[in-house]
Amino acid sequence: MRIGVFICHCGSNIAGTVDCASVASVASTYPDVAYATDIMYACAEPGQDAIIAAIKEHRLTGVVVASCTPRMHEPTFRKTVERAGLNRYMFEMANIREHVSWIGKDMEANTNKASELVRMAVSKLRLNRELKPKSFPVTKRLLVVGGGVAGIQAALDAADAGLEVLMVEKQPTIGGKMAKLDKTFPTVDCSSCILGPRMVDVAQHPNITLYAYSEVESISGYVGNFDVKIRKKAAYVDWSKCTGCGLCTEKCPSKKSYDRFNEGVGPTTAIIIPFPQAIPKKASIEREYCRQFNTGKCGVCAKVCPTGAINYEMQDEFIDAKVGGIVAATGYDLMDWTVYQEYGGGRYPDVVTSLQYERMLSASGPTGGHIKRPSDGEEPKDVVFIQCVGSRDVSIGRPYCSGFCCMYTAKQAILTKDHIPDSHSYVFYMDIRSPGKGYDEFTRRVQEEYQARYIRGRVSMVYPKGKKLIVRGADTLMGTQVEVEADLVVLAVGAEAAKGAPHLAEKLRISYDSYGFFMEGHPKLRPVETNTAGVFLAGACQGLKDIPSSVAQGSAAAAKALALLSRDMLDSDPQIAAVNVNRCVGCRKCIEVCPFKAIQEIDLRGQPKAEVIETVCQGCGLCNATCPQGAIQLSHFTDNQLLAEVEALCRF
Amino acid sequence: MSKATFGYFPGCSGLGTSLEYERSTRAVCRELGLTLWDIPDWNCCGSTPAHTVDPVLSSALSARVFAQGETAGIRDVVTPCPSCLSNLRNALEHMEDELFAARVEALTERPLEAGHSVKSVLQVIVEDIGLDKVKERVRRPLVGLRAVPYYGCLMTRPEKIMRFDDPENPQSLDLLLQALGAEVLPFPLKVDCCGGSLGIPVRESVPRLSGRILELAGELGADVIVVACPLCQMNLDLRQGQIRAKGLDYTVPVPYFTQLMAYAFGLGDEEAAFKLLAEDISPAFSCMQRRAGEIKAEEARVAALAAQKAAAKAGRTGSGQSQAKSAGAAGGEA
Amino acid sequence: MAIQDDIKSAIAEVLPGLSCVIGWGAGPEPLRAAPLFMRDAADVEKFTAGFLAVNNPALFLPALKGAKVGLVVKGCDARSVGQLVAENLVKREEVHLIGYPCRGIIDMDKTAAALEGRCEPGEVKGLREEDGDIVLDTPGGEVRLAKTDVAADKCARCRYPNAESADVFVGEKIAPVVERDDYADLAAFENMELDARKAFWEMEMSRCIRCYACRNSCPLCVCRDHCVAASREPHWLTQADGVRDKLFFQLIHATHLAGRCTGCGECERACPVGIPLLTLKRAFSRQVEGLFGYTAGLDQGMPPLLTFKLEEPAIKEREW
Amino acid sequence: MSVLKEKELRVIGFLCNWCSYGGADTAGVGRFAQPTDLRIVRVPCSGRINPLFVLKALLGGADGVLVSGCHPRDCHYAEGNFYARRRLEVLKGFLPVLGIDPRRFEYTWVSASEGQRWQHVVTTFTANIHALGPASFSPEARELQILNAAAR
Amino acid sequence: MQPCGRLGRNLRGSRTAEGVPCHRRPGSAPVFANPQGLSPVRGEANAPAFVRKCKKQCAFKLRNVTKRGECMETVLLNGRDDAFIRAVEESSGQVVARCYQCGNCTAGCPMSFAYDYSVSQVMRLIQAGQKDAVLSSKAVWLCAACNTCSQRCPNEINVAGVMDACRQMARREKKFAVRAMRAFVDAFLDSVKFNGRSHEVGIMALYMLYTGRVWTDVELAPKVLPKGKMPLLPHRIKGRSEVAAIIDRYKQGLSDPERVRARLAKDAGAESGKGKEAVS
Repeated sequence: MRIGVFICHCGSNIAGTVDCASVASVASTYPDVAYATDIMYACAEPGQDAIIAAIKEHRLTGVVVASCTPRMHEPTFRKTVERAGLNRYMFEMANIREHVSWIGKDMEANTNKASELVRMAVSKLRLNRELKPKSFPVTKRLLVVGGGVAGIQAALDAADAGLEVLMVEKQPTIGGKMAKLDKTFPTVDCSSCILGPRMVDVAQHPNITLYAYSEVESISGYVGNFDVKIRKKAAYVDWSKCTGCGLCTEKCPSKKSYDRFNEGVGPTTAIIIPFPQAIPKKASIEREYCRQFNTGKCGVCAKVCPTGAINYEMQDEFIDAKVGGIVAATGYDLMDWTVYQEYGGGRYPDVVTSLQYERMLSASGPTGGHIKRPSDGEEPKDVVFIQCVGSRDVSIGRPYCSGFCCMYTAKQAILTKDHIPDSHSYVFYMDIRSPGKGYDEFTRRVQEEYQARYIRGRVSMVYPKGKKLIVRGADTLMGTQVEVEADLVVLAVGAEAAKGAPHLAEKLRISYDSYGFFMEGHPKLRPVETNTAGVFLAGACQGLKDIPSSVAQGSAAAAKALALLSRDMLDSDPQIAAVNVNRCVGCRKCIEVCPFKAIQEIDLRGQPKAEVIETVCQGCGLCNATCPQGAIQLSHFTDNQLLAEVEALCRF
Repeated sequence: MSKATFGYFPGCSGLGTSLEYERSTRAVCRELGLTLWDIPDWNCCGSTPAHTVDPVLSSALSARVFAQGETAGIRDVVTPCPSCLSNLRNALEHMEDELFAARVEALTERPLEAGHSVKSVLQVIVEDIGLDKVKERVRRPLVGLRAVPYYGCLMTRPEKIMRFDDPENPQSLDLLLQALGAEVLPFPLKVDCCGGSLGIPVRESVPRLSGRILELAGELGADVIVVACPLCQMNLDLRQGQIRAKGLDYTVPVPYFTQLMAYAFGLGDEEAAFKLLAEDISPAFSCMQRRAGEIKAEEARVAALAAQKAAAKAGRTGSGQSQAKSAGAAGGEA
Repeated sequence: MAIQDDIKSAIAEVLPGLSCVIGWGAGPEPLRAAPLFMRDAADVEKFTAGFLAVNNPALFLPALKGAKVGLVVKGCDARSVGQLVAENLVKREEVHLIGYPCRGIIDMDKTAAALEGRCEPGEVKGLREEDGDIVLDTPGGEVRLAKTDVAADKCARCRYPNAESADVFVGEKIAPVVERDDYADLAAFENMELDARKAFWEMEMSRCIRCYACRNSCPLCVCRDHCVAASREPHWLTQADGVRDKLFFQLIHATHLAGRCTGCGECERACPVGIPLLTLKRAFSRQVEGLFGYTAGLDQGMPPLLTFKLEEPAIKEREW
Repeated sequence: MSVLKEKELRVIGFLCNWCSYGGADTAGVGRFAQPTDLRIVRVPCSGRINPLFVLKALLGGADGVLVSGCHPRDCHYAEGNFYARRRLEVLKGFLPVLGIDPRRFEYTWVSASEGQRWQHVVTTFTANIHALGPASFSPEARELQILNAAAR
Repeated sequence: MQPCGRLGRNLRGSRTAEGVPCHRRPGSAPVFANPQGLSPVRGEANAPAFVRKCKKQCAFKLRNVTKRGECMETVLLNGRDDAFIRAVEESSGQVVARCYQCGNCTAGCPMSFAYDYSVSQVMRLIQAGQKDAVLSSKAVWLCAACNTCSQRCPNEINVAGVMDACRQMARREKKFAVRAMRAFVDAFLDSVKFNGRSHEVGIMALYMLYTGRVWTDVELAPKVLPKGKMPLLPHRIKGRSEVAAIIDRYKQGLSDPERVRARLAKDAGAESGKGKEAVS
């Protein structure tokens, strides 16, 4: 075996604290090393060409590159090695940047450590074998989880490209949070006017199958061949018959049920159509408030329904589907702001969240577009907006900035002026974050043209006095405590991941952070991909962002999915387990532990043996660690290869 | 020390301006079966002045209180006054740090064993005794009394050290007053500061801070503001005249919660010591009686109406058997 | 022994339906019995049980897979069968267990020590069991030894003398010697300092002649024909005669048995140079019993290291 | 190839590729300084680590072995770290019987975003190993001593 | 802001591209510092030498514009007093850099109305190391220690603790911005020192003595005396000498951290020394 070792300088990132030349010279003394050198930038074009040239010149059969983390450039160098004619698995990397040069300044120690890591890589490479990927068919169908603006964009882009799309939305209608908005910043154009048509496109698009009021029950399989089980929740209304006429919603006697879509601003009936432009425009029954289910006696909606669509005995249905890729676009939810007892903790009716205020502003909302104080229904004159309620607050575990509250509060201040010309809006803020195109001009306009009074300081307390709400805040620019007698207080409540997002992440087998946001492949370079092949992210579920960014990510995720599913066959990862039938005694331990059920028992000439289903095996190596006689070995991470790395470090 | 006996630290104001709190606390504790062993030769905990000078000094004074308690075998101490509670509790918490304990010992020159604890009387009543026991002892329920609970700013804060109820929206006093039968009005400023010990040196602080509390209570139509802290009581009750001189147009008596408990338990005037209050409480009680009467009349009217309706329904069905039943029911109700 | 005859009749009764019944018979010398494969009535006559029945008949089950086999089992042997069944290495319906109340078995090292000077165990001509003692007929006259002095260690801490899972049980069940195994032997071993223990194992392992008798006598070592000890793929061990490799083989054996070893002690009994191998296995058993409350051989389902729970109450993770 | 005399001890780390190896990278990207003793072996999953690798390292002269995988429920392969948690906990309880100080082996869970936590884990673990000093398992030498002693 | 249409220079004098409005309003008066021409104040800032000797000696104050007659001297930031910052942080156990000036403490503070600097401004002054401004401010004396600021601080800073630390430092450096507050505290402690317990009448007497405010709360006397709620004679406790000793030892500085730390080290040294013989 003739091994080539290339020590990368990475500019000064590595060369700064590692003597690359001496590492190369030490490497040349290692067994089977035919050629060792150090190069300035291995991953750059000239670097790769130098490697290819060296392979040809010194007839190398294996390459070790000591540079940065394999998680970033292993694919790059594997392609390089392949271009030079070698099998891409006759290649190993030593991470001498993130694990050596960047974490210590001691030149001597770093150089010694780098040479030892190279020695480990060489000793592993000497046991590498050529691996050929097999290919398997791809299901050309995409699953989009979540029907918000990001999900809609992803679905439409993918469907327009000819891909078959399944969309699963938890609520009875798609549209997500954007559908609840009255206007959007910075252009203050009507939200349902720009979202409505896209929602209709989704409903009418031949390639898109929409499952509203449904959830993903379970996901199995692997990239290109996911088996998804979708639970269609019982809406107790047969949607094939329902025409969305809304007769039942008028006649329903239970008038006191919580209106989830309108954030509980006004009471509503048990059977509802969320909002006029809902897609699908079908009624659904909230079991919790429906008298038929609670007392067993009612049935008014069944009687009045012209098409007889009501069916109280409806059960959840399950639909199984095979899909090739999944886009998670589950969006966000407002955090539970009632932890702020000093703002009333939900006890004062006139302290509302920004979304509730948005529903009051909306013409299709419960108050028909008139801003009314929930306590007595009068029109408020002094409206106070409080920013950063549940954002940038370490004491309640929400240190991050939610990103879009400054902008929508400015918009709400403009709308308040439009709806109530003689009203005064006060905005308590810490810093105005308006980074987008035309954003800062928008926040300037609200202060200059619409006379919104911006006060730089947090609010310490809100308490009712008579009919008014006393807002006790501070103006740090003036350096004084300030008070405002307000009729209505709107809280710009911070956002967090949608409820149930961590649960979905476990089904998708992607990781998530402590706030429930999904973990992207790389924060800068792979924002819409995840570490699990075939699963993509779009919108606020990956990290809070406003509508333009969410739409952009929707398209990006669709593009990524199209790239994945454009090929008919996908190469399987050859780093999977393989059974040596001579050593296997059929003790079935590997079958017992395999998380993916990728090993089955076969009968070989009367002897029970284990066999790996290559397309299902993910290469975790659990079977390899469990098999007593080492009959099953994980290619590229066999026992011997790992043992070689350990032996390279042994002192005695 | 069994669970129902505690070491008792009355606090200096108990001898003077909050005599009524002291007397009613002892009476109520005796009534609830709580034996209080006075800490022998207890000294002042230094209150706010000491800990504004130096926490080590206030901890040293508090350490002597615990040391005196040790001589009488007292480990668990209870005190009515939140200011003393704050000093004593802070002393115990901070002395867990070795250097701080050494600095305290440099002043007291009396080493202190571990295992001490200190609670407020309100906390013991609500948490250890329990409200149902309080309800059992109520003979004269305060039905018709509109009370506003006022906790003050020391009893529940800082949250990590006091560890009692919710620092922003405490409920224990509210529940206690409801157990006594009173109608408790939600009071948003229940943890706002009354001015504390600034009454004397900073003359304009109390009229402004306590004024705001009295004004809101007055606006809500409260008969009484119920307090649990001598400092707050002095600022709200004793100085109410001064505040009225500055423009407050309400008069709200400010009894201690233990006084109301003594009254509700049917104890004598001596124990309730209402006459020691600066603002006379009798108008509040007359309001209470009047409103209680109204409530009773209202209940009677509703009951009569219900009985009428039941009788009418029974008449319509006409069957003998149900008549007897509904008649019996109606009889029971009337 | 009366019970011997009852067992013989039990064997004879079921023998026709089975391809063979495995028990114990006379061995190379009076003090050593040997496994006996009974296929017909004549063989049944040679059957002997009791104090000398040291071998674990479960050892032969995996090889006889497919045939219906009968076993005469002591309590510990039955647990070995139970574990083989739990890991479905053996089908329960292919095994017919005949149990009997076991009162302990002989430990040859202890007997040799007890006979110190008088004669070699090999020279003993005969043996009689008289309730608590055994009487040896030696060239120098009769020697009476208390059973408890010469019985195997495992019998002093025996919790399951009666083969609970036996199909047929001959005789009455007897009370277990102890209620709970408190691993006192391990505790005694752990009184030594860490370095002293290290030196102890170095000394013991330097005496190992690498004959693999321990592996070959272990009923759960079903893959003894493809053992990693002698393989280059994977290459855990070199064939060098160094202490490190010999100790590492014992660690391989112990880790393979973690959560599976029933403590039958065959490995220690079979070791020609008497290395206390059971200590390593019992260390793992204690750890597994403590963490997962799983005792091998009592068909409590899949061994703990082949499954998991989302929440592990017993495992206290280190806070950094 | 050996450790720097008096400066380093032999500390071997088995890191799962998806979480802990990523966490070590994040620590590197964050330039969080760490002692240089640790040498990292990358494995696909903490479930891939056979306890024998740890024993092989400890017997082969490692002064400390650190295994790190994904947090439970966060494993890329869903169940790998659950098995690892059981096996490594059983191993940790077994080491004292062999005469190896259990503090020489630790297993923990570090996710790809926890660079700071990884720095803390490595620094603390390496400091503990330096406190324990070099391991003394050199059976080859001991065995020769015994044979010589026996020969004399 | 209508562009003045002139192709020319913007405020900084660099040429402006076509169409970019240059912001100089034609004909506006040049803007100079210190428009009112008030007498500059003492401070380490870059004021000329003659200014520094100014007798008015009013310390630098980030003053409220609402208070007439004060002006703001430019603060020389590298004149920042790091020792002061470290002292406050060590005494209060807080990291002042965590404060991002949100103003929640100022908003919640009941005594804000009486302060010269709001609570968040005091925090800002500490961050900027302005020792004189902090220690001579009235705010640290008027704080009622009600903990509202610490309870509601989004960065979990114990602001009350920081105010305590500054007040203690001001007391040690004899800077009493609010004389009445100091007098009341001393009166209270003297009464405790004298009787072992605080005695209201005694405190009032001492307070009047120290401040000369003889009419303080006189109108309250008729409300309490007849009810026996204002005992004239103090309740002196047996252990009052011990309490007095505690207060005296404090005044002698026996509890200073450095002194106690040294004694602890010495004891530890002695112990280990003793301990070492025992072991070897």
